[in-house]
Order: sequence, then C-alpha cells, then structure tokens
Amino acid sequence: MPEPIDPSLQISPQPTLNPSSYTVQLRGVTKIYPKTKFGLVDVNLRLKQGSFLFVTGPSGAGKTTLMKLIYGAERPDHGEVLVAGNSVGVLRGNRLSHLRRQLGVVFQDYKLIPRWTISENIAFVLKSQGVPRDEIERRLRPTLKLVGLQKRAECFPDQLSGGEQQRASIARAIVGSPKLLLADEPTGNLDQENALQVLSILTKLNNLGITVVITTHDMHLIQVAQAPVARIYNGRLHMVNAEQAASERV
Amino acid sequence: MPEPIDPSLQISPQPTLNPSSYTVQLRGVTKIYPKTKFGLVDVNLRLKQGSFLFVTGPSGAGKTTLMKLIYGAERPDHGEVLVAGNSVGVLRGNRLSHLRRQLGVVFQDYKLIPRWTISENIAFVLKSQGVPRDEIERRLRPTLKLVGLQKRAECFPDQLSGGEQQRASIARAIVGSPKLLLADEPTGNLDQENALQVLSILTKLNNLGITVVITTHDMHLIQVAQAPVARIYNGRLHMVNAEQAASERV
Amino acid sequence: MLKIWRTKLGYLGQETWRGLRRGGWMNWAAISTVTVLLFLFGISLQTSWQVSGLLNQLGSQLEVSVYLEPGLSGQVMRPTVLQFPEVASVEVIEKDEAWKSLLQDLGQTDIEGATEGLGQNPLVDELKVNARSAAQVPQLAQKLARVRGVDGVEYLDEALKNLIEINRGFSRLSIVVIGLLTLTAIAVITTTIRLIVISRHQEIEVMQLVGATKMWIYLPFILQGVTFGIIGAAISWGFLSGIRQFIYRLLTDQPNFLKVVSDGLRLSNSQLILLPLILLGFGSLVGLVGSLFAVRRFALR
Amino acid sequence: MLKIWRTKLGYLGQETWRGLRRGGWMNWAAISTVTVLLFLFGISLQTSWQVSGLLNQLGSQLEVSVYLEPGLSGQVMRPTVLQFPEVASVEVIEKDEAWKSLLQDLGQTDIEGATEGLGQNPLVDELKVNARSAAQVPQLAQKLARVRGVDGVEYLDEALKNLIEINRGFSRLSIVVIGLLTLTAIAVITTTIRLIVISRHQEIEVMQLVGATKMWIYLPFILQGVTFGIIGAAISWGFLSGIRQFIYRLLTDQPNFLKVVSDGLRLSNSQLILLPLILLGFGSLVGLVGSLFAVRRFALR
Ligand SMILES: Nc1ncnc2c1ncn2[C@@H]1O[C@H](COP(=O)(O)OP(=O)(O)OP(=O)(O)O)[C@@H](O)[C@H]1O
Ligand SMILES: Nc1ncnc2c1ncn2[C@@H]1O[C@H](COP(=O)(O)OP(=O)(O)OP(=O)(O)O)[C@@H](O)[C@H]1O
Ligand SMILES: [Mg+2]
Ligand SMILES: [Mg+2]
Repeated sequence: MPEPIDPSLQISPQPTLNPSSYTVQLRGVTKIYPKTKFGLVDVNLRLKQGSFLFVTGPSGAGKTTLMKLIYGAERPDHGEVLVAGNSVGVLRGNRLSHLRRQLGVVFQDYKLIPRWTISENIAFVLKSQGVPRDEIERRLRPTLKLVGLQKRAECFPDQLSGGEQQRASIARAIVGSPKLLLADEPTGNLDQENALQVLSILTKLNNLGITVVITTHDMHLIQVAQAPVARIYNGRLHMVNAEQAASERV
Repeated sequence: MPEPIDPSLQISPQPTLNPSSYTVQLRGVTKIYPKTKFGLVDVNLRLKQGSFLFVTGPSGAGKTTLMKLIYGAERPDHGEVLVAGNSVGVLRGNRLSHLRRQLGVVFQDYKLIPRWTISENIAFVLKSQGVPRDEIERRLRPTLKLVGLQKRAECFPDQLSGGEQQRASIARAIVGSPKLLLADEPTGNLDQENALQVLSILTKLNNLGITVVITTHDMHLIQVAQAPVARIYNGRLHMVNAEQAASERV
Repeated sequence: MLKIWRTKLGYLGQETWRGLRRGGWMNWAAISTVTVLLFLFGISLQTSWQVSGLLNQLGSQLEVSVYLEPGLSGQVMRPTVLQFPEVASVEVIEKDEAWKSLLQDLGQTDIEGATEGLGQNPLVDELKVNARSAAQVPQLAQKLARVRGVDGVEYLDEALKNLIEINRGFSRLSIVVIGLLTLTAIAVITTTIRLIVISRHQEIEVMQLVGATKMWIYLPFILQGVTFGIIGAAISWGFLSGIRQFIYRLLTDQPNFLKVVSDGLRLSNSQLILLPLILLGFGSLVGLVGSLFAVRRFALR
Repeated sequence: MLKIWRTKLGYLGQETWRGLRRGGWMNWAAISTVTVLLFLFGISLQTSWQVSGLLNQLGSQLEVSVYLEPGLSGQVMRPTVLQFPEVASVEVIEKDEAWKSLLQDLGQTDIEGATEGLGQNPLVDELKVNARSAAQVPQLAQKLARVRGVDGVEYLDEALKNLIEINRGFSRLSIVVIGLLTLTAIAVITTTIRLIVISRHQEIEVMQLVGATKMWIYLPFILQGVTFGIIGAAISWGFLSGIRQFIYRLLTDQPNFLKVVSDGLRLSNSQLILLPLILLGFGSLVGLVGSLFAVRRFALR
C-alpha cells in the first residue's frame, strides 16, 4: 500500500484521535453483495474537509459501491463509514435525510425524475430543505448556466441528449452548496471540452472548501487535474499518484 | 464539406442510380425538435454494406438524433432515410418491426428492462423473432462471454455496475446477428481496456460484413480504430479523417 | 413452422403468466375490482330471478273467487271453468259448507234454526280458481265473469296489479343498473390494464425498438385482462353461492310463514348452471373489451 | 420559521395537486373504485334505514282486535285501553254496526228479521287497537288479553313476528356487509395508492437520495388518498340521491296501495343530512387508512 500523498488524505487501518475532523472516514469497510460475491474488501480511507480525490479502476471494480456506502444507499457488512462524524451505516429515517442534504451526488445513471422538468428536478433538492421559493429561483438560473443548460430548463429529461442529462445531474448535485460532493463518472457522456468545463467547476467548488470525490475512467481528466488518485482493483483500494495513474491503462 | 474518404462511404446531395445497394442512406434529412429547435439540418450520408463509421461531435450536437432517425424512433421533417432500401420514415407497424430485427442498437442509456434478468433481456431479441428455445440457449452463452458477463447472466440490471450494464446492452445488440449495428456511445462507462475490447468485437463483426456506426467522445478509440469519422456540429454533418478528428478537441 | 408456432404460443403463455406473477399487487387491484363488479352484477341478476320467482310463487297463491248464480251447482260448473288454459286448479265450495262455517265463526250452533230464521241459506256456491301465473289472473277473471251462470268474480285486483307493476319496474331498473355496471366494469379493467401498460411503458418501448411486433407485445396484456375477468368471475360466483346458502339457512330456520318466500327465492337448476356460465362469459368479455380498450391507444399507433 | 412553514404547506398542496393532475388515468381508477364502494355502502345504509322505516310504517298499521265479553260496551272500555303506553289509538266497533255490515255482505236486507231468527245479535263489541311500534304489538296483545272484560285478542301474530325477525336479520347482515365493504374499500384504495407509489418508486428513491424526509415524500400520497375518498363520497352521494329520487317518482306514480311503502322508504330530514356527512367521513377515513397502509411498508423502512 503506497504512502499517503496529500496531508489532507490518508489511508490507514489504525484509529485516529479526533475522528470528526475528517469529512469522510472508512474504517475496515467490507461490503460483499450476496448475489454476485463482488464488492469491496477492507477499505480504509480518510478525507479531510476540502480534499479532492479521484477514484479509478476497471469496470465492476467497486467504485460505485464506495460511493453508495458514503451516501448511505448500501450498508457495510463490516467496518464503519463516518461522514462528518456520523456513522452512515446506522443512520436511519430523518437523520439520514438530514445528512444527505449536506451531500451532493452525481449518480452514474443520473437518476433524473422523468416526469419533472430539469428545473423542477434541480429545484427539488432545495424545496425538500424548505428553502423559500424566491431563494430557489435566485439559485436556479446561475447553476443551470454554469453547466450550459439555461435553454433546457423547461425540458423533460427525455428531451435532452445524454450529455445534457449528465450535466443536469451535476447541476442538481451542486445547487444545494453541499459540504461533500460525490461525482460518479460525471463525464462519461461528455465530449472533452464539456468534461474539462465540469472539472473546472468541481475544482472551483473544491477551492471554496468543498470536499470532492470523483470516479472516472478518463485518464486525460486525471492528468489535467493533478489531484490524488485512488485505484480500486478486485475490491481493494490502493493509492497511486496522479502521473502513475495516467500512464497506466486503468 | 470534405471529400468522401472511403469508397464504401459517401456524402452527397445528388441522387444515386441504385439506392438499394446502400445499407443506410440519408437524403437531405432535416429533423428539428419543436421544443428546443435543435436537431439535424440537411444531412446526407450513404453507407455501403460492410462499412464502419465513427460519428463524433460535442454534447447535444445531434448524434443520438441521427441514430434515432436510422432506427425509426424519430421521423425526419424533410428528406428521406433509407435502410436496406426501405424508407424508414414511412414504415409503420409490423413492417417497421421487421426492419428493426435486422438492426442491432446499443442505446446511449442502455434501455435494459429492469424487471428482467440480463439473460432474459438479451434472449428477448431472439424470442421476438420466433427463434426456438434451444437455439436461443445456444447463442446466449457465447455472446455473454464475449462481453465478459458470463457470471452476471442471472442478475437484474440494477445489480450490475454501470459498465456491466453497458456491456449487457452491447450483447443484446449483437446477439441477433444484425446486418447493421448502431452503437450510441458504447464505451462511455467503460475503462480503456474494456473499451478496446468492445472495439475489437465491433471490428470483428464488421469484418464479417456487418455495417457498423459508432458515436463516441473517446478520441483514443478513434485513433486506434483508424476508421472514417463524421463530425456533427450545430446539427450539420461533416466528414473528417481519423487523424484530424483525434487531434481536434471534439 | 409448427415449431415456431409452438415457440410463439409458449412465449405468450409464459409472458401472460409472468405478467401475472410479477404483477403482484396490481393483479389484486384488477381482480378485486372485477370481483366486486361481477358480484354486483350477479346479485342483481340473481335478485331479478328471485323476484320473478317470488312473484310467481305469490301469484300462484292468488286465487279468483267465482260466485255462481243462486241455485247453480259448483260441481256442474267446474269442468267448464277447468277448460280455460290459464286455469291451474279449481276448488268447489258449496253454499251449505260455507254457511255452516260462517255460522260457526259467529258462535252459532243451531244451524237449522238460523237457516229457518233467514228463510233460506243466503249464500251461493263458490269456485276458488287458481291461475297458472300471476300475470294471467286479471284476464282470467275477466273471462270467467263472462261465463254464463257466473254471478260475480273477485280477486286481489289492486295488489296483484301492483306486484306486476313493481316487477316490471324492477326489471327495467335492473337493466339500467346492469348496463351501468358493465360500463363501470369495462372502465375499471381498462384502467387497470392501462395502469399496468403504463407502468411497463419503458419495457414496451424497448420491445418495440428491438423489433417486437405490436401483437407480440400486447397479446399478453389482453390475455391478462381475460384472466382477470375469469378469476373475478370465479371468486364472485363463490361469494354469491355462499350468500345464497346463508340466506336459505336464515329462511329455513323461520316458521312456515316464510315458506312461500323461501321457495320463491330458490333458483331453478337451470339458473344454478346458468349463473356461473353467465358470470364467466361476462367476466371474460369485460376483461377482453377492457384490455382491448387499454392497449388500443398504444397498439394502433 | 413561519415562512418555511408556509413554503412547506405550499409544497404539500402543490405536490398533491400535481400528483392528482399528472396521475390522469390512475386517479380515475382510484376514484371510481372508491365511488363504487361508497355507493354500495350508501345503498346498504340507506336500505337499512328504509327497511326499518318501512317496518315501523307497516307495524303501525297492524292492529290488535280486542273482543269484549258479551254485553260490555266498547265506549266504556276505550279509556282503559288508551292508558297503556304502547297504544297509539283505539277504534270502537259496536256489535250492531258489525252485524249490520255482515248481513249486508251476505246480501241480507231484512236486519230485524235476521236478528230475530238468530234470537239475538250474535256478535260482541270490538276494539281495534293500534300500537305505537311494530315491535310492541306482541306484548301489548298479551297485556290486553289480561284486562278484565276482554274475552279474546287477535292480531297478525305470526306475520309480525316474522317481520321483526327479518328486520333483525337484515340489520345483522348489513353490519356484516358493511364491514366487508369497508375492508374492501380500504384494500382497493391501498392497492391504488400503492400502485401509484410503485409507479413512482424511481422518483421516491431519488427523493430519498437527495435528502427528502419520508414525511415530505409520503404526505402528498396520503393527501391524495384522502382526496380520492372525498371525491368518491361526493360522486356516490350524487348517485344515491338520484336513484332515491327515481324510486320515489316510480312509487308516487303508483296507486295508493303503495302509499305505505312509499312513506316507509322516505328518509327523515336528519337522515338526509346524515347521509352525505357519513359518506364524507367514511370516504376520507377509508382514503386515509388506505393510503397509510399503502405507504407504511415504504415509509417505515
Ligand atoms: N445490487 C447488487 N447486487 C449484486 N451485485 C452487485 C450489486 N451492485 C453491484 N454489484 C456487483 O458489484 C461489483 C462492483 O460494482 P460497482 O457498481 O461498484 O462497480 P464500478 O466500479 O462502479 O463499475 P463501473 O465502472 O462499471 O461503474 C460488480 O461486479 C457488480 O456486478
Ligand atoms: N425529444 C426531444 N425534444 C426536444 N429536444 C430534443 C429531444 N431530443 C433531443 N433534443 C435536443 O436535440 C439536441 C440533439 O440531441 P442529441 O441527443 O441528438 O445529442 P447528442 O449528439 O446525442 O448529444 P450527447 O453526446 O450529449 O448524447 C440536443 O440539444 C437536445 O436537447
Ligand atoms: Mg460504477
Ligand atoms: Mg447522445
């Protein structure tokens, strides 16, 4: 296991003194899906507030599973997942909902609601937090503009191209100003120009202190970003530095 | 508009003497979506049986629209789309169904049926053509193996990773031995190794005489394949040669 | 060719079965609504049968009293009256008998004395005539009144007419109600199948895109609709039989006053066979029409 | 804080309305089933009211015939009988009157001659006593029989007892039927709302993933269920009123034979007000319980 590259990022099995100083912390997490016997094995990961991490690895390695564990859509078989000091695996009901409101997630399959327009899809995140209507209006436009969808606000998801849907999903993830942003393959359906645009948005958010985790297959993106890279292979997490990752065939 | 690169491939506005010798032929096709006023404008394209074409262009350019026009999910506002000599825009009902059975399509959003297992999803294409059960069994295994999903046959789509779903969609497109294969962004969620694997499958099918059209944002793939490239920009189709495409930021 | 057909039929059966199996809750929505509606229909049909049965039963108990002219013998007139086709039976009440029982009712035992006091037996011979059916009583009475030797005719005119009126009104009402119920049943099954179709629109779209014909896609839905109808018919028939048995038992516990009613409520053997068949036919028809409506909009595009 | 609450309530109303508006066909499935079930419930309730009304009406027409001992005057006994609390009214039929009409019935005109022939008027004075309600008639008859000076008491014993029995049986049956219907109604609305929930499971999953609370997600569904109940109640009340009017009209066209029946079927004013309120309450309760059941499984996870 390589040494941690960034002071804000550590991978270690031993417990820490002040766990809540980390935004995300996985301690010996194992999650194996019963049906396929695949998943993650003994993953340890610590992300300080404001860190930026790429996660890469071949198809079916377990990247999405890692994301799901962090936003609480799957629960670990063993070990503990802490987000902002809360053990996600045991949170339920309203407390889980409240935690999720501090997260922004770009899902690999977008998960836009087909019967809602793009602006309704994005506004819903704010609505469910009880943000007043005028405040929602104020935040919606700039976010749509950021991802280049200002002209698609009133379209339904099936009236958008694949890449536009992906950008809508990114807009939804960032509109609530989350403390932690999880982006699962956010540029898979984007051309390079749009992909770099998205990367620069995420970098800007990171500079504002938001913790960002991105999974990607796009080596070019990793090369450009020069950020720390974790590689999942056969369910195990390894750290690689950015250059090494880019030169490998991940 | 650049000159045609390959003898099997031509872009020309003038009518031909023997239209049915082309697998796909678009003549002055315009398709503008009323809601967004985007789409395709005056597209001309001819593909001989056995040709191989990459289609590229920025997000929202109209690549998927081109595919939809060819497999008859959208009808052109003007012009004519001919597939194997049939005007797709006017086919309806059973005649359209019969034409579609000769096509294999990898949809950008996979379009797997959530309540069916992967093998049911793939076998359905054969079932709906009345292929006997034992013949279906015989064809299913090798196809799953080809895309590396032999162990996921009995899983439901939501039990697969994004890339695995994409490969399942590819398997469904090729299992019926189509005459024409349309693959819309078939490697967006695949790592480079899997992407190249898919490319080699499609190339092999092409060598068997199957006409293949692939849309992609992956420059690396285009570089490797050395096949003709069409670029859609602002709803118009332009031909570029492979090297030029790869060096551009498409 | 045969093999392909067998494969296709197999597919259809399998798909219908799979649709039912995976439908889960949806099936129960459909089946329960069809059951409710067939149950109502069955009750309505059965009640209409029972009411006409009851009316006939009551009607056959209604008799026409025929008073003969003084001096004429009931026994002599009896064959004449029996010749009318509407007549089921005739009972002769001779004036001496009638007089005796009248006097007895009045507490008088000295019959000869009383008769002498009045000069003679003031009564006449009477025929009690039963008609074959309630509806024929009024005409029969008119005919009998015109017979020579008949002095007067009496029957429960008003009551009978009203019963017949009510029966006619009920028949009309039940036709209206059954018509409305049929429409409702079709609407409900259409809605249910359409719900299922809509909830699978994704699947259907994909099927069309990979080249399945409309027939191939929609036939399982239609078969599913028919299956709903058949299951609904079976369940509602079960309910109906159960309730009928329950009412019979309730009535047979009652003293013989209700014998007439109880007999009137009993269904004939042919009705007992007809009821499930009608329910089955109606159920599958409703299922068929409902599911055809449900898929029509999609299938005809 | 107030602003947030207003926003939240606005959201709920908006979502419920949006759910109804976008639900399209699904709404009609739910509303039509609720309507059918409330309609049945209403018919059952109304019929039970009407049957008791009818029985009271019929019962109050049933009279007890009290035959006095020979020589006792009906007019003298009348006040004694009127003292019984069960008695509504008393009619005196004097023996001379009765004898006259009897002889007239027999076609005899020479009344003095006939009386002399029998030695004396063979009849006694009679009181026709009406009870306040049908159920009280049997006891009343027993009490009257024990009064001094009363020779005998007669009433339609059998018939009345049976009517009361039937009424009791009907009450029990209607409780069972209404219970079953309630369960069915809840099951149907649960199914419908669950269908809607299932058809939106994708949306719901996404909502949960972006941090919406269960309350936030499921309250619109519950409000939707209640709305279904209310709309169903309104429609079924309309149907019931219409059918009631139709039957009244049918009966008032009939000759006065059916006056009793028609009066019995009429609902009292308080019942006319109660009916829509009960339907509304029952409808929204069914909607509430049904939708709670429908979301429980999902919401409690
Ligand atoms: N719900 C599930 N049930 C069973 N197996 C699952 C489930 N979800 C994922 N898997 C399996 O777990 C493995 C890891 O899946 P995961 O989605 O984490 O992969 P990934 O790294 O995101 O891949 P990709 O790059 O293709 O999206 C895969 O082999 C997948 O088949
Ligand atoms: N059904 C529709 N109604 C209205 N507009 C549509 C519809 N489908 C697509 N569009 C618009 O047409 C344009 C072309 O869409 P298309 O899906 O063809 O793009 P694409 O080239 O496939 O993009 P991507 O690479 O992002 O998938 C987009 O701007 C999109 O918003
Ligand atoms: Mg993934
Ligand atoms: Mg596309």
